[in-house]
Amino acid sequence: MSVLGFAILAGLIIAGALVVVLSENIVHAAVALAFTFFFVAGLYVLLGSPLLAVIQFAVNAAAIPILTLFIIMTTQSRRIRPASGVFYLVAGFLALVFLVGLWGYLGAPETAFRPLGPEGLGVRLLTVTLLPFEVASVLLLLAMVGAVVLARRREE
Amino acid sequence: MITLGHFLALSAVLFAIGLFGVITRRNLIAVLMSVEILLNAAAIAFAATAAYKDPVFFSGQLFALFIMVVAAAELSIGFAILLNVFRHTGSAATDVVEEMRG
Amino acid sequence: MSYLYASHLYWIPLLPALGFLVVILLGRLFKGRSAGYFTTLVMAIVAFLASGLLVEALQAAPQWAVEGGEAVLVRPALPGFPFTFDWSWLAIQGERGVHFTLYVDQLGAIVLFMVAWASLFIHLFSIGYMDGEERYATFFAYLQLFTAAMLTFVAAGDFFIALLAWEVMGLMSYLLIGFFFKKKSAQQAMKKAFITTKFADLGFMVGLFWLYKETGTFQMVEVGQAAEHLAAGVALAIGLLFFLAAMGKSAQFPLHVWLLDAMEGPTPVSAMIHAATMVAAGVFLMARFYPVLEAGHALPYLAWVGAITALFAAVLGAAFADVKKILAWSTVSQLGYMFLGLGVFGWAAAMFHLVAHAFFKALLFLGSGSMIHGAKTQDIFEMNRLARYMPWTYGTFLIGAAALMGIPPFAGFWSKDLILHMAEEHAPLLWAMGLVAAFFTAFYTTRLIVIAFHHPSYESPWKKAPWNQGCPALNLGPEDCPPEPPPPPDHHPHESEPVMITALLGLAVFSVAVGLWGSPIFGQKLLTYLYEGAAPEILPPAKLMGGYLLGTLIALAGLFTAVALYAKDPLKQRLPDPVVAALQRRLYIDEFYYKVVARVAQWPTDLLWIIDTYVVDFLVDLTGYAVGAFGQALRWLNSGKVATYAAYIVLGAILLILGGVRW
Amino acid sequence: MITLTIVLLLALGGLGVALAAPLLKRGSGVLAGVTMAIFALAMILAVAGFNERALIFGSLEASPLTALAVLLLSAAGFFVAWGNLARGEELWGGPGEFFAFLLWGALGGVLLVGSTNLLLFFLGLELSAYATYVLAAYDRDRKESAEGAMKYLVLGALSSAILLYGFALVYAGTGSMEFAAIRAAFLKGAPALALLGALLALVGLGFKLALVPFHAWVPDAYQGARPVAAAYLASAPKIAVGLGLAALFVRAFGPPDAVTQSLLVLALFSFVFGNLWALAQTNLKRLLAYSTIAHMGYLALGLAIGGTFGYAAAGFYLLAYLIAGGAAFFALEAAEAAGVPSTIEGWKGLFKRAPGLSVLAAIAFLSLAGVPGLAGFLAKLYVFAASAKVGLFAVLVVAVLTTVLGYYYYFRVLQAAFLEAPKEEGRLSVNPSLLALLFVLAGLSILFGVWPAGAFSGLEQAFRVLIGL
Repeated sequence: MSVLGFAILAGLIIAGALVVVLSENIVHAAVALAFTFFFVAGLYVLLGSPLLAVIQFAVNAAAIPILTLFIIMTTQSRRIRPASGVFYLVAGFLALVFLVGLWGYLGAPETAFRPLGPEGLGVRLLTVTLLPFEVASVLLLLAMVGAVVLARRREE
Repeated sequence: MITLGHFLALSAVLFAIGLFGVITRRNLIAVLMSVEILLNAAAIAFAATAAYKDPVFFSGQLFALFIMVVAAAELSIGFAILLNVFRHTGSAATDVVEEMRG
Repeated sequence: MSYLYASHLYWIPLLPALGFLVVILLGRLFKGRSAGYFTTLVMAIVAFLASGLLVEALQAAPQWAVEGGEAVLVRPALPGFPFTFDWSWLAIQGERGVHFTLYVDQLGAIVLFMVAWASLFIHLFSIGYMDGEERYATFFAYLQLFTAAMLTFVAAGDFFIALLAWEVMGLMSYLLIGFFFKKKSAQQAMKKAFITTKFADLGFMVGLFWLYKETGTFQMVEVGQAAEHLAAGVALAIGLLFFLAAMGKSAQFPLHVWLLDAMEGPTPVSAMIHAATMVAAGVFLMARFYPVLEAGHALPYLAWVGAITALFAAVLGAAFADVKKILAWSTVSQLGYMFLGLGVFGWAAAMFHLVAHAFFKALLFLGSGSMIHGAKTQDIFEMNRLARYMPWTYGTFLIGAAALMGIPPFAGFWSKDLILHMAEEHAPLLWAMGLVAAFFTAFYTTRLIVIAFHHPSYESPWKKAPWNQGCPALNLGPEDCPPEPPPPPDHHPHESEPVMITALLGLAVFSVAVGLWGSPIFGQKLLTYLYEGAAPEILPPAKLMGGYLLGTLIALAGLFTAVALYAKDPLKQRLPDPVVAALQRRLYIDEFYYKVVARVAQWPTDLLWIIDTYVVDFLVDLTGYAVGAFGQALRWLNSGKVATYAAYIVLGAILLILGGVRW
Repeated sequence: MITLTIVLLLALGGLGVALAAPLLKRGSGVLAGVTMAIFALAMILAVAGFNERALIFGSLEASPLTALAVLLLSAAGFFVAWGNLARGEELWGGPGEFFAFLLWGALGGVLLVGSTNLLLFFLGLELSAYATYVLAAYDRDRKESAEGAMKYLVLGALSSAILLYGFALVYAGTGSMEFAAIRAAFLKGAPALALLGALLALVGLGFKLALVPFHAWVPDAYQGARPVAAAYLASAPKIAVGLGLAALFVRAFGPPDAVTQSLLVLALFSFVFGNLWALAQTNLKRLLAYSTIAHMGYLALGLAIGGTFGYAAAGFYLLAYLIAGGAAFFALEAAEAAGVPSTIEGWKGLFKRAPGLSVLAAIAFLSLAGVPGLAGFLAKLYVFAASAKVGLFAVLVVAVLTTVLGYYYYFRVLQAAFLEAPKEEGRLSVNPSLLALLFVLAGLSILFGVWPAGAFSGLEQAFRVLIGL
C-alpha cells in the first residue's frame, strides 16, 4: 500500500474535518464535510474495498451533505456564532487529552493486509449479518416514520 | 508500510476533532455534522481492522456499512426535531435550546 | 402423614392480624357493638384452629407414660413433628438471615391453645364491658393486633421474629394502658410501662445480636443445638441479657413497678395482657431459651429472682384495697413462682403453672371487671355485699380464687405444689420462701373475697390514709390524681349481662379442666406432654403426697387467718402506721425510682437536653440546610447548555480511560 | 422459534400499526388495543418460551435472559400504551404512529439483550434509542418538547458515537465481532485496546442508563416530554440497557475489573448527585428525572457487583422501578389531564380534590422512596445485600444515606398532596382508564413487595443461565 497515498488522504481528511469544526460559515462547513467524506471513501479504496468506497461516496459524501445543505437553507442559517475562547480552550484540551489517552493504547501488532472483493462482502452481508440487515431496514423505517410524524404539517 | 496502527491513529485524530466540534459548535446543524465525523472515525477504524485482522468474516467492513445506515437514520430524525425547534424559535443556534436547566 | 391444621398453622396469627386491619381500615363501618362481635368471631375461628392444632400436636408428640416414678417413652414423635412453617421472606439464598419461621411443638400448641381461648373469652367479655366507651372499635382492633403478636411470639421459630412480635406486644400494651389517655394517671402509667419495659428490651436486642454473632443463627432449634458449644461465660452473659428482658416483660423484682400502674387500662386489657398472656411471654421466652440458660448456669439467678418476687408481691398484695391492684400483685407473685420453677429445673411444672395461671387469672380479672361494672368502684371496701347481688360473678370468682390459693382440686394446687416440690429438692431456702408466699396468697385472696363480697359498703380507709393522697407511685400529686368518687351510698350492684357471664363461665370451666388435666387424678397427662426427657418432674402421687398435704394446710391456714381477721371488723388496722404506709406505698420502690434514680439521672438528662437542643438540633438543621443548599448549589452544573453537557460526557469518558489505566 | 416469533411479532406489529395509523385518523384507541394485545401476546410467548435455548441467524440468542427482556419491555410498552388511552387523540401529528414506536423500541431492546455480536447489539441499541428520540419530541406543540428531544438526540448521538468507537477499539483489540471470541480474548488477558474500547462502550451505555456524568439530558428530556412518553423514556431503555449491560459484561467482557470498578464509580456518583439534585427540584417531572438518575445508580451498583445475585438484584430493581416509576409518571399524566400542573405547588392539596389518584400516586412514590412492604424497598434491600455480600461497606453506607435523601424529597411531594390545603376547590375528574392503570401498578408494587420470591427466582434463573452456572 502506498504510504504516500495514505499520507495525502489522511492529511486531506484531517484538514477537511478541521474546516468542518472551525469554519464560521456553515455552508463552508457542510461542503468541507462532503469533501472529508469523499476522502474517507478514498481511504476505503486504499483498504481494497471499492464497494464500501462507493457506498460511502453515495451516502456520506453526497446524500448527507445535500440533506444538510437543505436543512441549512430551510433554517436560513449562515454563520455560526463562534464559541467563547474559554470554550475552545476547554474543548481543545478535552480533545487533546482524549487523543493522548487513546494514543498510549494504539499501535496494533503488524499483521498482513488482506482485501476482500465486493462479491465476498455482499455474500457476507446477506449471510453473516442477515439479521442485522433486516434490523437496519426496521431502523430506517422507524427513522422515516419518525421524521414524517415529527415534521408533518399540521392538519387543521 | 502502512499498518493498522496508522489507520487507528487517523481515526483517533478524526474522533478528537469531532469531539472538539461537538463541544464548540454553537449551531445544532454544525453539532450534528461533528457527530457525523465521529461516526466516520469509528467506521474507518472498523473497516481497517477488518482488512488487517478479520480475514475470514470481514465483519468490520459490514459494520462500516451499517454505520452509514445509522448515520442517515440519525440525521433524518435529528433534522426533523431540528425543524420543530426552528418552528418554535426561528433559529438553529444552540442557545435556543437552553431554556430548561437546573 | 399429613396434618390438616398444622399445615395451615400460619392462619392462627394471620387471622387476628387481618382482623386488626379490617377494623382499623373500615372503622367507620362498624356501628355499635359490631366491631366486638366481628373480632370475637375471628377469635372463635382462631380458637377452633388452635384446638385442632393442639389435638394434632398431642397425637403426633412423643408419648410418655409414668411407671414407678420413671417416665417411659411409649412412642417417639411422628414424622413431621414438631410442626414448622418456613417462609424465607427476606432470606438470601445460601445465607442464614431472618426467616419467618413458625415452630410448634407440644408446648407451643398448648400455649397457642391457651392464648387463643383466653383471648376469645376476653373479647366476648369486652363486648359488654366496653359498651358505650369512646373508640370502641379501636379497642377491639388493638386487642386483635395484640393477639396476633402474642400468637406469633408463641409460634415463632426464629428469635428475630420473636423479638418483632415482642415489640409489637409491648407497643399494644403501651397503647392499651393509655387507652383512657385523658386521665393524667393513664398517661403517666403508659410512660412508666414504656420506659421500664424498653429498658429491659435492650437486653433482648443486645443479647440477640450477641447470640447471632456467636452462633450465626436466629433459629430457635439451631440456637438450642449450638448452646452447648458456647463458652460458659458467654452463655451466662447472653442468658442474663435475655433474662433482663423477661424480667421487664414479666414484671419481676425490681422491674415489677410498671405492672401495678398498667391497671389504668381497661379491665379486659388487664386480664388479657397484664395477667394471662403478655406477662407470661417472659416466662415462655426463658423456656424457649432454656438450653442457653442451662449451658451458662444461669438458672439460680432465675430461681432467686422468682422466689423473692413471689414472696414480696404476695405480702404486698395483702395491703391493697383496689381489687385490680391486688390481682396485679398476685400476678407478679405467680409469675415469680414460674421463674422459681424454671430455676429449679421444674421446666414442665413452670409451664403447667403458666397455662393454669393464664386461665384462672384471666377469670379473676374478668370477675373483677364484672365486680367493678356492677359496683361502680374498684375499692373492695366500697363494694356492697356483692355475693348477694352478683351470684354468677361470685361463683366463678370463687373457682378462680380457689385455684389461685391452691385449694384442691383446683388448678393452682396441682401446678404450684409441683413447683414447690421441685424447689424442695434443689433449693430448700427458696422452698421456704415459696411456702410463706403461698400462705400470703391464700390470705390476700380470702381478704379480697370477704371484704368485697360479704361486707356492706364502707368509707374506704385506703382513700383516707394520708400516705395515699395522689399517686405517689406515678409521681403525681392529688390534683393530677384525685381519688375515684365512691359509689352513691344507696347503690345496689347488679349482675353483669349474659355475654360477660358466659365468658366467666367459659374461663371457669377451662381453669378447672386444665388443672385436672395435669393432676395425678388423670395421670398427669398434661405433664407427660410437656415432658421432654430432661426434667424429673413426673412423680407418682405417693411421692408428692406430703407436698400436697402441706400445701393444702398452708392454703387453709392463710384462708382462716384472713377470715378470722376480716370477718368481723375489716376496717381495724392491726399494724403500726409506718408499716402500713410502707406496704401501701410499695416499699417506696417506685418513689425511689422517681426521686433518686430519676434525680441522679436528671444530670445526664439535662446535659443531654442541652446537647439535644443546642448541638444536635443545630447540627440536624445545619445538615438539612446544608444538604438542601448543596443540592441547590449543584443545580448550576446542569446549565441547560448542550455544549456543557457534551463536555461532561467527554470528561467522563476521559476519566474512565484514565481510571481504567490504573487497573 | 418462540423468540423469533416474538421478534417478528414486534417488528411486523410496528409496521402494521405504522401503516394503519394514517388510515385511522381518529382511531388511536383501536391501535392502542392492538398494541396492548401484541405486547400481551409477546409476554405470553415469552413465558411459554422462557427456557428456550437457540441461536437465531447466528446473532440472536434465545435464552431466559432474552425472554426476561421481552417480558419487562413488553410490560413497559403495555402500560405506556394503556396510559396513552387517556389523551392519545390529542397527540397531534400521529396519534396512531405513537404505538409503532413503542413496539419498535421494545424490539430494539430485545435484540440488544439477546445479541451475540457487537453489530446487533449496536443496532438494537440505536433502534430503541431512536424510538425514544421520537417519543421525546412527540408533544410537538410545546417548545420544551422540541428542546428536550433536541438535547437528547444530540447528546445521544454523541454518546452512541463514543460507544461505537469503543466497539471499534474492542474489535481492533480482539479481531472479532463475536462475543464468544471477544470473551476468549479478554479471558486471556484483556488487550489494552479492547479494554479501552470496553470503557468507552461503558460511556455510551452509561448515557442510556442516565448515570452521572452522562445524565444531563435526562431532566430536560423528561420535562419536555408528555408524562406518558417520559414513562417510556424512563423504563424501556433502562430495561434494555440494564439487562444488556449484564449480558455484554458476561458474554463479551469477562467482565474485567477496570470496567466494573468504573461502573461502580459511576453508580456512586449517580446516587449521590441524583439525590442531591432531586432535593432542589420543584417541578415534579424534573424531580422524577433526577430520582431516576439516583435509582439507576443503585441499579448500576447491582450490575457492577455482578454474579447471579448482583444481576438478579439489579433485575429486581428494574422491575420495581418499572412499576413504581411508571406509575409516578402516569399519575402526573392523570393530574395533568385533569388540569393540575406537574409541580409541587400544583400538587398541594391534591388529596382533597382527587383522593383516589393521590393514594395511588402515594403508593408509587412510597415504593420509589423504598418504604417496606412495597417492591422498591426490597429492590434496594437486595442491592444493598449484594454489596454487603462482596464487602463494599463504604459504598453501602453512602447508598443507605442517600436513600434517606430520597425519603425526604418523595415525602415532600406527599406532604404537599396530603397535608396542605388545595389552592382551588372542587373535585377533579380523573380519567378512569389511567386510574385503573395506576391501580394495577400499585397492586403490582404491593405484590412484589410482599411476595418477591417468584420474580426473584425467575431472575436468578435467567442470570444463572447467562453466567453458565
